[in-house]
Amino acid sequence: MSVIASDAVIKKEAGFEPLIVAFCCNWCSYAGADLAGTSRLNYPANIKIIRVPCSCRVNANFVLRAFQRGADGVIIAGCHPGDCHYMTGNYYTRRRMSLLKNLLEFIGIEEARFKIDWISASEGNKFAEVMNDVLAKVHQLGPNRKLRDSRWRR
Amino acid sequence: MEKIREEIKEIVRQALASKEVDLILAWEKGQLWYDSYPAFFTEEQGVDSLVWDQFCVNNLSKYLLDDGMAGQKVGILVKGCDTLAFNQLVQDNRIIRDNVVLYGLPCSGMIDPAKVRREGLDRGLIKIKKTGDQLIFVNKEQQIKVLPTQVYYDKCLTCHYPNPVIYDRLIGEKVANETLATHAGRFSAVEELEELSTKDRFAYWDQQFSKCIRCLACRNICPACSCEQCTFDDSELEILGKAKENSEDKFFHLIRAYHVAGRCVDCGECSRVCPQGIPLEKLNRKLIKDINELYGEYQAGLDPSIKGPLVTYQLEDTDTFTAGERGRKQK
Amino acid sequence: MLREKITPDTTKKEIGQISEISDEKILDCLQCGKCTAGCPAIHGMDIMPHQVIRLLQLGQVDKLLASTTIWGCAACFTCLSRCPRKVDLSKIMEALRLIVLRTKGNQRLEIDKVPELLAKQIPQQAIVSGFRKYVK
Amino acid sequence: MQRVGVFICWCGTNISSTVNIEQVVAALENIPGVVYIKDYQYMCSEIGQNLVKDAIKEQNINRVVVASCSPRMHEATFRKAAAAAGLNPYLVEIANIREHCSWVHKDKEAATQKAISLTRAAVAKAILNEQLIPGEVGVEKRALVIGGGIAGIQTALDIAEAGYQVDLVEKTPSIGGKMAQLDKTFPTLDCSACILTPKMVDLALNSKINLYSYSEVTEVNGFVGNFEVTINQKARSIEMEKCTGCGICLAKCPAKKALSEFEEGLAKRAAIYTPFPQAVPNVPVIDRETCIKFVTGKCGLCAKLCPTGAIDYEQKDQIVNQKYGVIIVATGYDLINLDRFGEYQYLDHPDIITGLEFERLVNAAGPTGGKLVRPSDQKQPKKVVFIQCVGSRDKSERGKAYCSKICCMYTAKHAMLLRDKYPDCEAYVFYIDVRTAGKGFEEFQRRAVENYGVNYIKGMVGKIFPGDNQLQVNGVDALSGELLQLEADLVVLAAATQAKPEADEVARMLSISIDRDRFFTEAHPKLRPVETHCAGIYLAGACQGPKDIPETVAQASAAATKAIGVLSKNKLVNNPCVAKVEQAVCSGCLACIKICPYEAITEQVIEEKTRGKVRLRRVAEVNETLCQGCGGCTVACRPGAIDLKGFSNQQILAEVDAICR
Repeated sequence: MSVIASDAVIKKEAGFEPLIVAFCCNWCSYAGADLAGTSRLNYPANIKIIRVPCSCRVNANFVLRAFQRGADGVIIAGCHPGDCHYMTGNYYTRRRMSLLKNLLEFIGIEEARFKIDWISASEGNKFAEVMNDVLAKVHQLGPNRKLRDSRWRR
Repeated sequence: MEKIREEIKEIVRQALASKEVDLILAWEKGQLWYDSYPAFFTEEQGVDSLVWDQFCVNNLSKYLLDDGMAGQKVGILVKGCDTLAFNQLVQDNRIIRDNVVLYGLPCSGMIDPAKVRREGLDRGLIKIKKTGDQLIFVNKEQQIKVLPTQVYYDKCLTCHYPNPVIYDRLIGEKVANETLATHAGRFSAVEELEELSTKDRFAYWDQQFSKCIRCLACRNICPACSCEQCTFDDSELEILGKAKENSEDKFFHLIRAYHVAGRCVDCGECSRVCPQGIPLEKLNRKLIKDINELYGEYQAGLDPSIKGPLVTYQLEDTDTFTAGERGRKQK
Repeated sequence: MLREKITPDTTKKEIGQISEISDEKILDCLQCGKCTAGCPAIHGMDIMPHQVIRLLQLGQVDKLLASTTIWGCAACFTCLSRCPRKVDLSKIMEALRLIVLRTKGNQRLEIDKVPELLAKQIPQQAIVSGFRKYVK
Repeated sequence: MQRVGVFICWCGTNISSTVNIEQVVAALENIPGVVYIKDYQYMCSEIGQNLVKDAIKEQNINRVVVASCSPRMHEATFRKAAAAAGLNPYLVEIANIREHCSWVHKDKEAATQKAISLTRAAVAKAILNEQLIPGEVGVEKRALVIGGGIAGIQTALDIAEAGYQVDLVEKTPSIGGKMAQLDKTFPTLDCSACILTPKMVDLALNSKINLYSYSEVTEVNGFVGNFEVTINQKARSIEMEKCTGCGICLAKCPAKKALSEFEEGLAKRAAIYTPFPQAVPNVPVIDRETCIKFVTGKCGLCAKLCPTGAIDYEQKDQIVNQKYGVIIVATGYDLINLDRFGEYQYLDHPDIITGLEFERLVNAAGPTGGKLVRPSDQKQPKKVVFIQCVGSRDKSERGKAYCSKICCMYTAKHAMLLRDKYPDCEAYVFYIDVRTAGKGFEEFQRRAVENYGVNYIKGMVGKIFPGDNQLQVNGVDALSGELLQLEADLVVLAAATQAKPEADEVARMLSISIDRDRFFTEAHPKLRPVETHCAGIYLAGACQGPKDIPETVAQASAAATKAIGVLSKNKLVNNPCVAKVEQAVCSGCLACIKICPYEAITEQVIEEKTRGKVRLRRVAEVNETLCQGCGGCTVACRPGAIDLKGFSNQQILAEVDAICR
C-alpha cells in the first residue's frame, strides 16, 4: 500500500499527530532524504530524521527509547545490502534488526510501527514513499501506548 | 548418585591434596531437603560436606568471574548445561580456559522443589532414590514411585545436553540422550504465543512484565550477562530509571533478552531464579528460534571457536522486514 | 498470419496456472535453444521446446495446449540439466498437460484402450507411467 | 558551561517561505544552554559566516548550531568558519531544515514545528559535542601493485612515470599475464606480443620499478599511507643476479614431461623453464615437483652446464617486509573449469578446446608454430565449430550468471583469423546473443559475417558426440527452428571468465569487499569505479569484473592516477569521529574485533588492581587511524564501553529525547 498522505490529510484525523523517528545512515538514506528534498517530493512533517553514520550504528535501545518517549513509529534506513559505505555495516543491521523486529512483534507491538528499509542515495522517491507508507499505517494504528513512558508528555 | 558422590569426593580430595587445583567449586547440602547450594572447597577435610544430588541445579561457572579466583587454579563441577555456560564465558573472554579444571558430571535432570511440593511429596520426606526410570520418594510411612517428568524442572525436560560438552575429567557414566524428553519441544511455548493475535500477545506480556520488581536476579545469574559494568547500571547514559514504570519494565526485559541474543545458552536459569515467575526463557527462546530459522542452527556455548550469529553475516542473509517478507512466520 | 498483439499477454489465466503448478519462471529463458538441441524426444514434437517457452512468454497458450509436444516430452530432464537458466521445462510440460487433462471431458489415454496396448507387449511400467501422465 | 549559539538560515526564501523563522527563534529562546540566536538570509555567505565568527568571539559561545540546508552541503563550510574563529570545528552541529523540512512540507505550521524540533535536537547534540582533533599521518611514497598482467604493468608504468617508487608482485615466474598468451587482439588484429612485450621491457628497465616475480603477498596490515606488507619470494633455485638468460639449461634439462602452463597444456616444458621466450625477467625457474634433482637427488645437469654458476638448489623462500602508501590490486581472472559441462566433452576429447587454447594453436610462437592443427592427429581442420556462452549467463551451479563480456569479440576474431588463414575451412558460431558494444566492435563482428563468411547460428549445442574421425555437434538454429547436426573437426568453447580462486583470500588480506561472483567491489559502481571501500587500495583490470584490454588499460591508468593523488601528499588527515574504548567498562569479549571491517580494533592486556590483587584483563583498543567511524562496534558492545565520537550513545539518545518533546 502506498498512500500519498499530504500534511493536510493527516491533520484532519481527530487530532492524532503521529510522531515518527527515522534513523538514516549518512551515506545512502540521509542522502536519499536530501534528494527527496531537492526533488521537492512531499511527505508529512511528522517524520523526523536523526543522522547516523551507518545503519549499524543504531542500537536497539535507541529504538526503544524513541517509543518510550512517545514516538508512534520508528524507521531505520540504510544502504542496500552490498552497498554499505563501510562494507559490512548493513549486513549486521540486517541480522540485528530482523531479530529486534520479531522480538517487538512477539511482545505484541504492531508490526507496522517499526520499519527497516534500504534506501539508496538515488532513491528520493522511495524515501518519500516509505515515509508516507509508514505514516499512513501508523495513523491507522493510532497512538503508541504500549511502550510509552506514562510520565512523558510531548 | 550416592556412589558417584563418593567418587567425586575422592577425586576432589586428591585434586586438593596434590595441589592440582587451589580450590574447587561444588555444592554443599544445606538445612532443607532441597537445599544444595554452591560452595567452594579449599581443604581436604572440608570435602565431607560436598554433595551431588538431584538438587544441584545451580550453575557454578559464573562464580569463576569472582575477583577472588584471580590467579588461582580452580576446579569446578559441571553438568551438561553448565558446560555450555562455561564455554560461553570462555568465548566472551571472561574465563581463561587453562586456569580451570573441569570435572564433568552427566546429569539426567534436576528436581524442582516447587513441583515436589505441588504433588505433596515433601511431607515427611526422608530421601529420594532413583531406580531405573523412576524416582522413589521415601517418607516415614511409605515409598512413592514418581516419574521424573512429574518433578523435574521444565528446562530439564527439554534438555539436549545432559552430558558435559567439555571437561577435563568425566565422573560417572554418560547419560543416554533418550532418557530425557525431546529437545524439539523447547520452542512449543514460543510457538503458542506466536499463534496469538498481536493484542493477546501484548496482553500476555504486559501482564508478565508488570510483575517485575527489577531485582535483576535474571541478569545476575545469567552466564551470558558477564559484563564488567552492565549498561543498565551506567549512570551517565541513564537508559533505565529506578521507578516502577511499565515502559521501563519492558525496556529492561527487551534489552536484557536482546543483549544475550546469540549468546544465550538456554540454561533457563533466568526464569528459574525469577521471584515473580516471569517466563523469561520464552523471550530467549524466541530469539534462539529466530536465529535458527533465519541464520542457521546455532547453539551458544557448544564450540567457543565458532563466531556467534550476531558477530557474523552471510551475503545472502534473509531479513524480516523488506518487501518480500521473507523469513517471517509470525502473524 | 499477423499477430494481433505484440505485447505478451501474461494476464491470461493459464499463464498464472502454469507458473503456479510448475513454479518455474518463464521470463528467465534466453531462448538459446539448448533444450531443443539436446532433446531426445524432439522427433515427436511439433513445437520445439525452446519455442514452448517463447509462446508462453507471448501468452499464446492455446497453440501449446493443442500441440503434440507436451505429450511427447519424456520428462527425462536432459534440458534442465543443461539449461543455463535453470528453467525446468519438464515441469512446464507437466503443467500444460494438467491444464488439458483437468478440462472437463479431456483424457489422453482411454482406459478401454489399455488391453489393446498390452497386447502389443508394451512393458507394464510404460502403461503405469502412461496412466500417470495421460489420465486425470 | 556550554553556551550555544543558534544560527538560522532563511536560504533566501527556500526555508523562510515555509518555516516561520520568528516562531523558531521564539521557541529556541526557552531552551536551556541557548544564549544567542541569530537569523539571516544567507548564512553560508561571507556575511553569514562572519555572523558565526563574530558571535564566537564576542558572545563567547562555545557550541554552534546552524539550522540551514543539509550537513552534506555546508557542514564543512561552517566548521571552517568556526575553526577560523578559534573554535574546535567539531563543536558545530547542523539542523537540516531545508532538504528535510521546508522543501518537503507544504503546511507552514507543521513545517515550523518540525524545524523547531530538529533544531532543538541539534542543540541537544551540540551540548554533548566534544572537541575532536583529527590525526595526521605521513605517507610512505611507494606503491605496491599486485599482479603483473597488462593491468598491473600499465599501473606500475604510470605511477613510475609520475616519479614514485613502485613494487610489482607477480605470482608466476614472468609478468605478462593472459595478454602474453593471446595471438591477435580485437578489433584491430594487431599482434598481442608486439604491443605487450615492449611495455614489459620498459617495466624491467625502469629504475623506479622493482619487480618481485615468482612472489606472493602474504600479509597486509596498516592503512592508507602506511600499509605494511609481507611478500614471499618463492625459491627460484636460480640466482637472479648471476643468470644471463643464455638458455643452455632449458635446452639440456632431461626432465621434459611437465605440461607448459603458458601453452595451456598443449606443449611440454622442461623442469627448469622460462614460461615463454620474451619472459620478464628472463630468468628460468626450477619446478621442484618435476626436477629430477629434487625428486631423486640425482642429476644436477643444469648446475654443471651453467656458465655462470647461477643454479642454487639450496635456495629458500625469502620474506620481504616493505611499507607502502597505496596498493593497486590487479590480480586478473581465470576461465571457469569445464568439468561439469559433460555435454561438451571437453575433458574427454583433445579436439574440443577453449578459446585460450585456440590462441596458442594459432600463435606463431605457439606449440604448432602458428599452424592450426587438431591436437589429436595434427591434421588441419576443415570445419570448426565455436560455441559461445559456455558457462556465461548461466544461473545454474555450473556457470556464472554474468556475461563474460570478451567472448563475443574473441570468438569473432578466432573465426575471422581461421577463415583468413584457411579459406577452405568452414567456421560456425553458436550464440545466444552477440554483444559488440565498444569502439569498432560491431563493425568487426559484421566483417566476420559479411567478408569472411563465418556462419553465425542463433542457438545452442545440445551435445557433442565424438566419432571416429570427427565430432558430431548436435545443435539448433533457434530462429528457423531447425535442428542441426554438424560434423566438426575442432570445437572451440568460449568458456566463461571468473574471478581468481584466490580472490577471497586477497579480499580478506586487504579488507576489501568482494561481490557474489568473487570479483572485487568498487567503492561506487559509477562514480568511484577504481577505488575500494578501503582508502588507499585501488582496483585495476579484470579482478573487478570481466574486461577487455582497452578497458583494462584505461582502468589501470585511472587507478594509477588515484594512487598518485595519495602519494603526492605529505600528510593525510583522518576523520576524528571514530570509536573509542572506555577500558574500565570493557569486559574484553572482543565482539567489536569480530565485526570491525577495518581491523581497527586490537586486543590489549591491562593491569588492574582489585581488592589489593593485581589482575590482568583483556580489553579492546581502537587504532584511530584505521577506524572509519561506522559505529558497528558500539552496538555489538553491550555495556557501551566502546562509543563513537561525534555520534555517541548519549548524543543520539539526547537527540531522540529532544525530537520527542
